[in-house]
Amino acid sequence: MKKTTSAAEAISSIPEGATMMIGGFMGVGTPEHLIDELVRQNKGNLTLITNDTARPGVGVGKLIEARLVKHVIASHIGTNPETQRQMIAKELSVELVPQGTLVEQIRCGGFGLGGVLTPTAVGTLAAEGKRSLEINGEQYLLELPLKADIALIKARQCDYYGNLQYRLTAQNFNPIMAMAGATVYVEADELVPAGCIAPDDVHTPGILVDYIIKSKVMA
Amino acid sequence: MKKTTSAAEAISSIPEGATMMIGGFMGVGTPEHLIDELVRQNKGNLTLITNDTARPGVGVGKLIEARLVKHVIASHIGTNPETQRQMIAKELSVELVPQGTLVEQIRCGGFGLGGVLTPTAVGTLAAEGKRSLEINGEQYLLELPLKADIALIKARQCDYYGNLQYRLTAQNFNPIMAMAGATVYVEADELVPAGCIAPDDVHTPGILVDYIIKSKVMA
Amino acid sequence: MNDKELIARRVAREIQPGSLVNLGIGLPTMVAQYVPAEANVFFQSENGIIGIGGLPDGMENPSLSDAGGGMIGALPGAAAFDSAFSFGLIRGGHLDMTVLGGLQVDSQGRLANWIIPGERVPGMGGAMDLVTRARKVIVAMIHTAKGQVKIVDKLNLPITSGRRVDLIVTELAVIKPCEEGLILKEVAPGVEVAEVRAATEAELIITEPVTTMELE
Amino acid sequence: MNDKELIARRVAREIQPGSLVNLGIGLPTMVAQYVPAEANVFFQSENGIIGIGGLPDGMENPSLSDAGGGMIGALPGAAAFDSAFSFGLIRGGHLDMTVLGGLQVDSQGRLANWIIPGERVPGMGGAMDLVTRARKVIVAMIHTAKGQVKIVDKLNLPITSGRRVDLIVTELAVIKPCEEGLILKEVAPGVEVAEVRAATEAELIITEPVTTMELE
Repeated sequence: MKKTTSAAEAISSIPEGATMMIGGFMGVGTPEHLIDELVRQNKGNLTLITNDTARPGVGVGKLIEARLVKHVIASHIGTNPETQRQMIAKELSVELVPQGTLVEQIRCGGFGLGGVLTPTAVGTLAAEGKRSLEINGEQYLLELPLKADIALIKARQCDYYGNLQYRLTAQNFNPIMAMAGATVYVEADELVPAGCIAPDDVHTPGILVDYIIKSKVMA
Repeated sequence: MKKTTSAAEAISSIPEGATMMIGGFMGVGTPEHLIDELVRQNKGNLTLITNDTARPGVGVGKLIEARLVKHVIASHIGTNPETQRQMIAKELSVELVPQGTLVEQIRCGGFGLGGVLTPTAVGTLAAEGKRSLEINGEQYLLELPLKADIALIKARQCDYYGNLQYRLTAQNFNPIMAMAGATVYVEADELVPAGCIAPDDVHTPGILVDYIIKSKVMA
Repeated sequence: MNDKELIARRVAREIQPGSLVNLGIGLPTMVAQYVPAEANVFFQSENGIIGIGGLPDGMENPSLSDAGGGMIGALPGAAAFDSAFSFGLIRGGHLDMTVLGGLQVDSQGRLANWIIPGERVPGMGGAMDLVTRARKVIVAMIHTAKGQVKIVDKLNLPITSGRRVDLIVTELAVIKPCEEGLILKEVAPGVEVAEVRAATEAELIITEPVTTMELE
Repeated sequence: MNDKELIARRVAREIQPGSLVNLGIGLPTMVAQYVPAEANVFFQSENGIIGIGGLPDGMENPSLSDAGGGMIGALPGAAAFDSAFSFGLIRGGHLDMTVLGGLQVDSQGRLANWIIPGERVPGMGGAMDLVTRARKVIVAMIHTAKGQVKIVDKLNLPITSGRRVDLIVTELAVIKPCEEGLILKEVAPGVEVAEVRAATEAELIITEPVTTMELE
C-alpha cells in the first residue's frame, strides 16, 4: 500500500533548485494543489520541464508569476505574457523544443533510451547545437533524454497501490513524466480501493508513484 | 464507419512475399483466424516480424509449419523446434533481436522516428553490424525503424469506428504494430457500437484500422 | 461572408471523407463547422484526442480541451491518448491533413509561423511536427498583414520546417506550391488575378486557367 | 528439500518488501511461492503485467499468461500494458530485481544464457534488456550441468550483457561478483567450501567468514 500525504508535507520534502517535470497542457491535467503549495512554500530556483507555461494564474503559470523558475524547457510560452517578460528581462531562461520532440526526450529519460532520431526541426533554429544523422538518405536530429528529480502528476483516479487513470485530454504529458521523474508525486481527484481500476484501464502502474495527494476537487 | 470483412476475403488481398507484423506473445494475443486463412490460402514467401514463433500448431507457429515464412525477425524462437529445424536446414533465415529493442524498432517505424539508442545488447553478438554511439560516456546501439506492409492484430473489443481494446497480456505487441503496418487487419472477439469503449479505454484509435474481422470466439 | 469564413469554407472543401484532420488554433479551427457531419471526418487535437465534437451548453468538462486550452466536446467513438502517442500519429504519417495559420510563406512553399525574433517568441508547440510530417499541410491565412506582404520571395522569419506546404488558402486566392514555385490556382469570387499579384511578393505562376473558388 | 527448492528459497530472501520483481521462466518462477504475501512484492512479467497472483482452479483466461505462455492469475490492483511500456519499465531502471537462469557465469560476473552456437539458438527474448538494466540481477541456477562447470574463468558462450550480475545462487553456494572477482559468501547447509571450489572453475575469493545459507 502507498501512503497518502498532504500537499504541504509532500512539497516540503522538495529541495530548492530541483529539476521538475509538471504534467498538463495549458493547465489541463496539471496538479494545481501541489503548485499552490510550491508557491506558498516559496520553492525557488526551479528548472521546469513542461509542455507550456499556461496563462497567468493557471497551472504552472503561477510558478512563473511567483518567480520560482529560473529555467524552463517547453514547447510553447505564447499564452503567458509574464513568461515572455521575464525571458526578455533575462530573469528566466527558456529552451523551446517542438512538442513531439519534448515528449520523446522525456520518454527516453524514463524508458532508459540514450536518445531518439526525429525528422522534426531539421534545418530550423531549434536544431542549433544538436547532432544531425543521416539514415537512408534522410536527415534526423539526435534528441537526448530528459530526466527530472521530481515529477508532479495529475490523475483522475488513484487506487490504494497508486495505480492511476487519467481523464480525456488531461492525460497529455502525465504518464510519460511519471516514468522520468526520480520521485513521483501524484495529485488525484478520487482515491479508490485496489481493484476499482481494472488492469486494462490502468494508465500508470502504481509502482511508479511515490506520494499520493488528494486534490481539492470533490469526488 | 469501417467495413467488416471475412477472414477469407481479407487475406485474399494480401500478396505473396509481404512483410508482415503479427501481434502476440507465445500465441497469446495472436489473430488465429487470420493465420488459419493465411495457411489455407497458402500465402508464401512471407517476411514475419513478431515477438516469437510460439509453438507448433499455435499462433504464428502454424505459418512456420506450413513453410510460408522465408525470413523472421523475432526475439525468441526456442519454443518452436520446427523454426530451429528450418533455420539449421537454411530453409528459413532468422534475425534475433532483443525484445525491448524489437518493440522500439517497430515503434520508430510507426511513430515516424529515424531510430533509437538503446544500451541493450552493447558488446554482444546481437550488436554485430549495428552502429554504436557514445552519449555522456555510455555506449548505445543505434536501432533503426521497422515497418511492414501488413499488420495482423488481435483485439478483445472493436467498435464501429475500429477503436480497439485489448485484454490483459494479450495486448503485448499489438498496439505498437497497429501503428507500423501500412494496412492493418484486426481480428476482434467482440464487435460493439461506438461509445461502448469510453475514450479513455481505447487502446488503439480506429483511424489506424483498415479491416475488421470477427474472431471465432463467441461474444 | 467575411474573409475568415471564406477561407474556412474553401479549406473545408479540401477535406476528404473519413480522414483524420488537425486544425490549428484560431482561423483553422473555424474549418470544422463547414465540414458536413456525413463526411465522417475525425478531428484530432494534438493534446490528446481524436473525435472532437460539438459541446452542448453547460456540458463543459475541465479535462476536455483543445490545443488552445478551450473547452470542447467529443463524439461517441472518440479516443483519448497521451502526448507521445498523439505525436506518433502526427510524425508517423497517420494524420491526413493539418490546417495551420502562417506568418510568411516563401516562393518555395516553406512556412514560417512560430517566432518573430526579438518581438514575439511564442514557441513552436506542435507546429514543427505537424508541418514536417502531416500527409497534407494547408496554410490558411489572411493574404497580407496590415498591408505587409506575407507570401514573400524569401522568408525573413525562421522557418517552421524545410518541407514544402501543399496548399495556401487566403481570402484572395488558392495557391499551390510546387517544384517550380507558387502556382495560382483559384481566385476568390470578384477578385482579379492582378489584385492577388499586387498583394503577393513571390512570383505567382499560372499554368492552367485560374478558376473562381467554389465555397459551397 | 530438493536443489531447486533450496535455490528458490534462498533467492526469495533477497527480495525487498514492496519491490518490483521479474522472474525468468523455469527455476526462477519458483521463487514467488517462497515470498510471503505480506511483503507486498509486485511480480512483473515482461509480456505485459504487474501483479501476477495465484490462479484458482478452473479460472484460466487465455489472455492472461506469463512470459513462457503459461496461464497465470492476477491480484486486485494488477496493471496490464503493452510490450513497449513493459520494456520501458525494465530498461528505464524501474524494475528492482530480475532473477534469471544461466548457462555460464564468468569470473567477472558476466552471464551467458541465450545461445549455444551451433547447438541451440533459442534467442535472447527479454534477457538482454533485463540483465542490462534491472537494478539487481540474480542468477539462479544449478551449480554444474551434468558434471560440466558453469561458473567459469572465461565464458566460451556469447554474453547476454556486458553488465556484471549482482548475485549467483546455486544449490551449493551464494556467490557475489564484484570488481575483484567472485566472492564466496555462503554455502548451503552441509556443504564444504572445498566442495564448492571443486565444482567451480573460476577462482572463488573469501573476504569474510563464509556463512551457511539461511532458508526460512
